[in-house]
Amino acid sequence: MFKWFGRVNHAPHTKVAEFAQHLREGRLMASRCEACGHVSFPPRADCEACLHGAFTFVPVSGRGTLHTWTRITAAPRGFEDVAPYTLGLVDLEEGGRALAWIGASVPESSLAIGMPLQVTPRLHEDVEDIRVDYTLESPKGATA
Amino acid sequence: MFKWFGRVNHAPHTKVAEFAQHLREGRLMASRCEACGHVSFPPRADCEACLHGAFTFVPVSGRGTLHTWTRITAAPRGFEDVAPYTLGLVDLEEGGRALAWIGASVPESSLAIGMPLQVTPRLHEDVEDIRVDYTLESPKGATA
Amino acid sequence: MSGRVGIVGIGHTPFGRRSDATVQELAAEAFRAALADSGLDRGHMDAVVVGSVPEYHKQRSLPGVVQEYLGLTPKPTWLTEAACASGSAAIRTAWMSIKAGVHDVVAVIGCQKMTELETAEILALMGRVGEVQWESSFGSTFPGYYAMFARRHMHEYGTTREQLTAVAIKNHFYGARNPLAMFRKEITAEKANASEDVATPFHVFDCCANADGAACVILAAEPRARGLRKPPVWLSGMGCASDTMSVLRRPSLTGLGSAQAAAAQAYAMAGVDAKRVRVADVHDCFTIAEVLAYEDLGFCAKGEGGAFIAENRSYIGGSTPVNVDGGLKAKGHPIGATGVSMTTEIVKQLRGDAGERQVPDADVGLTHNVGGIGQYCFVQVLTRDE
Amino acid sequence: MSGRVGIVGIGHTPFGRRSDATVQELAAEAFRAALADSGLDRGHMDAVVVGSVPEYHKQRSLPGVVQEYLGLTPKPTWLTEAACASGSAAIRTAWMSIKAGVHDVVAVIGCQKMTELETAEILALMGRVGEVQWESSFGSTFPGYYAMFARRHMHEYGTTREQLTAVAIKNHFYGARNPLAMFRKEITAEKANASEDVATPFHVFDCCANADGAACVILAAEPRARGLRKPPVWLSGMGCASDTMSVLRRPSLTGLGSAQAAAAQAYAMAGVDAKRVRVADVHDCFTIAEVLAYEDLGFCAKGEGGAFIAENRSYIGGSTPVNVDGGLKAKGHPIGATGVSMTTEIVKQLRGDAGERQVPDADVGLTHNVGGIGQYCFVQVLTRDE
Ligand SMILES: [Zn+2]
Ligand SMILES: [Zn+2]
Repeated sequence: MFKWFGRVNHAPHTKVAEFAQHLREGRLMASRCEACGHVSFPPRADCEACLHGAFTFVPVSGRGTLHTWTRITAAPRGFEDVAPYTLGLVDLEEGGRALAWIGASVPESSLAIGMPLQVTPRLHEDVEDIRVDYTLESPKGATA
Repeated sequence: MFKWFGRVNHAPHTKVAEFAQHLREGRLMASRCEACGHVSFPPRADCEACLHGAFTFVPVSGRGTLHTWTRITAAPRGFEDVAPYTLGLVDLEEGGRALAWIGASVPESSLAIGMPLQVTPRLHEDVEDIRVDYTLESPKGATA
Repeated sequence: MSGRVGIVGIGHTPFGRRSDATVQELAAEAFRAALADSGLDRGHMDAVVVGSVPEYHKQRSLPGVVQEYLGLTPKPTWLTEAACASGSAAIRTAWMSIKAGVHDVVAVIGCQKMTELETAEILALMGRVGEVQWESSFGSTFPGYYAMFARRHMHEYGTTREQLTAVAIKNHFYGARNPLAMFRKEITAEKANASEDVATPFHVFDCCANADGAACVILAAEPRARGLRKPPVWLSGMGCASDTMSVLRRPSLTGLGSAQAAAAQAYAMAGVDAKRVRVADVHDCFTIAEVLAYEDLGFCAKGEGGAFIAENRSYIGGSTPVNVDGGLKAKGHPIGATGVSMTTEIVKQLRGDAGERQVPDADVGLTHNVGGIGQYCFVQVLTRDE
Repeated sequence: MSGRVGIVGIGHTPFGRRSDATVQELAAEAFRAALADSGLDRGHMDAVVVGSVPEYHKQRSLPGVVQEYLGLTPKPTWLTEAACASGSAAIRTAWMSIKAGVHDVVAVIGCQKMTELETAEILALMGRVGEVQWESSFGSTFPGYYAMFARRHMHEYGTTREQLTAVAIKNHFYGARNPLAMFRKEITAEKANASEDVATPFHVFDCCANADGAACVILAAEPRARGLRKPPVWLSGMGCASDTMSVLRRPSLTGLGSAQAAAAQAYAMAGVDAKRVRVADVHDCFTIAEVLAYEDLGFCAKGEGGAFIAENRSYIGGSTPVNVDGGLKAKGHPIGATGVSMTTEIVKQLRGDAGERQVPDADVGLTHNVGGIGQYCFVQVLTRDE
């Protein structure tokens, strides 16, 4: 089911495929190592701390702050007709980062490194196949 | 103009591009090193004998004998709808080899290693773009 | 450095269709197993060399992804490619880095995920397997090249269709006994000969299959290699050579010049000859390729490869057991992983850990990993301490 | 072997759009020039290591094609890939093979033909330049990553848009003086700033261009390296390190951990520090990348890279002249050729053969070749005999 993830998906086969199912149901999940308890976002099947190979999914808040960003004009295949779009990289409160589009609740003129943002699951129903991803939204508008 | 060469062409840019123009005009050409006189077929811009980088085209007879062959059933992209086809590899009288389709003048049942074959330039006019290549024909039918 | 280089850990995923994992997840399976086998931990790795063929992955520049996933940054890493011999090229590179005194302990990871590509992409790649300027334009294919080798070998030496089939039967016989193999069923001559034509004289059962998988070996300099969990297996003879890309310039189509030259180097370095080899893993991408290997490696005389298999001489109990892990034919051929997989099998044999596939008295082993249609060949002679 | 490894021959094609040649024809131009430069002939080559990124070529498994075309079969050959640092990975591999005593003389050929691909193919490749599982799915691009680095650097250190432009102006200034460069015209700040947006804050003139080209260096073991046509330039310090593939796991975005670690290794091995470097070729794939390089290599303190270019300190006459061949920015960036090209430039400088671009008293030089967005970095310190 990981082929659901992203506008263009190049990695349909993964041990963390269930992440996409959770996202579809509105949950943002990290992986938690069954051996040492280390939590990773994005999730990993194999622990980054101890390389153990068993994990469970655990929910994360998605709260973070903007680390850096860029507005992409020269877009790759699959993104030509949606450019320009703005990518933000956020540092997450519970560790790890997320790279995603800045969402509609955040005017480009308001972007500032350090500003709080909310990683927000998205189910795109405007397409024939199931497609899920997440956007970076203003915390107050995250549930809108 | 080397993009004319072959049913599918993956190497449009080459210093021996003029080979395709000669082929179009019915001439099968080898390269001749301007330094040492070594003749190569297929042509090379840089001499295989001395690595000198200047050459001229010289005609070759295209007479040869069958070294080995195979009938391809599982075809790659661009050849799906013309399979099966039979590839022959011939040792040329003047040195070098040619790999090409066995032509219509040679019944598959007659194929035998060592049999004489004639490398025969072909201009394909059944397509919109110019396309040239060569086939391996029975010597007596080569000019038919 | 004048000391030897030993293999101190091996790991190997199941080969086959792995629709459950990314390529880095496969790499982690093999690496974790090799670490456990060696008793070393991640921090001991001085570098990682990745053997893989980039065209098959959507993920570009694999070493970076693997290195991050295994948690090995900022240690050096890079990829080696030599077509189907990329795994052995990686081992050779790691071996040189240790011989040079640059590194002490190096992990080599061969990995490939081939089944993610769509049919159209595979057909496009297949169409560019040969020399693209003068050959691919006529629709040459990978099986087609080896089929032309086979027909010429049949012509010159009287090799038969039945002898080719016997190679497939043997390798599936052993594949059925290898829990890591993709195909684990024995086959009959009837089944093989009834399979679809690919490129005459080849049927489907003359050809190995695309697969996903990873294999890992950990190499260490001699002093470091001792006192670990298992006794080291030594890389005692290392050969590497090339032959032409195209069949248009290839001196002979009934043997691989690269394999003959690489074998001569490896035997000379190890101080052994072909008769001393007790077990070998050779590159049977097509049935004829194993026949050529018997001859190129000197297991039999030139032209006698067909008789060699017909007389069961490459079975356990024969003069030189070959591909008793199933070979590429039954194990599957995840390109970059294949060479590393060969080495893990010979290490198992030399350790006496090969179970029902164990070759008795296997103290000298050999791997023969061919790139493309013989453009590259890497030969390793492996030995153990008495 | 404890002796040094020297560069005894260099060759370099013009970089740019080479619609007249196949990739092996480009390789032959560079190899022939390097042979002539060294006075050696083909028969002296013990092996060839090819540095290239396979995805850009229709021809698969380049070493086989190059080896045949150069007439070097059956000598060993294979390819190394480390994204944009593939050329330096090849040099490092060749250096190790000589240090190991495996080979005496090795040719390294960096080559890439990028302009044969159609726009659709380039867009598809561009879309997979990052980590594909978590990043490419959002439309990340190569300029986009470095643009994010730039914005963060501006935020933390006050680096300015004008300072980035100053890097481009310098490199085009020198490119105009390099007959092998793709772009041979000086540019103004007005022209650079008026160029199209790519990924804010980058315009087109912040980015290097795809190109075709090849470069070759011939390496030899110390005794062999002496007495040839030119005095050898020594590979005195060799560093190699990695950083994470993804920006999601990257500790810092205002410097490349791989470059810092590789530089430390190279300086330590050569026994020099950053101040001793008289001339450097660094990996300016984007303007910010050169600023990061100043800092990562220790040419200036952390955060002072912007001032370093603003004060002209990387021009000839400044404290450390950088990319006086035009850099990737003006020379063009035929990926696999780039690292090898850097080494040829530093060899020219240390020989005193750089013409109007000659840095006075250039006796210690450095190359800094980055793969991808810092996944790999290879640093070489080169020296000459007094
Ligand atoms: Zn853990
Ligand atoms: Zn000549």
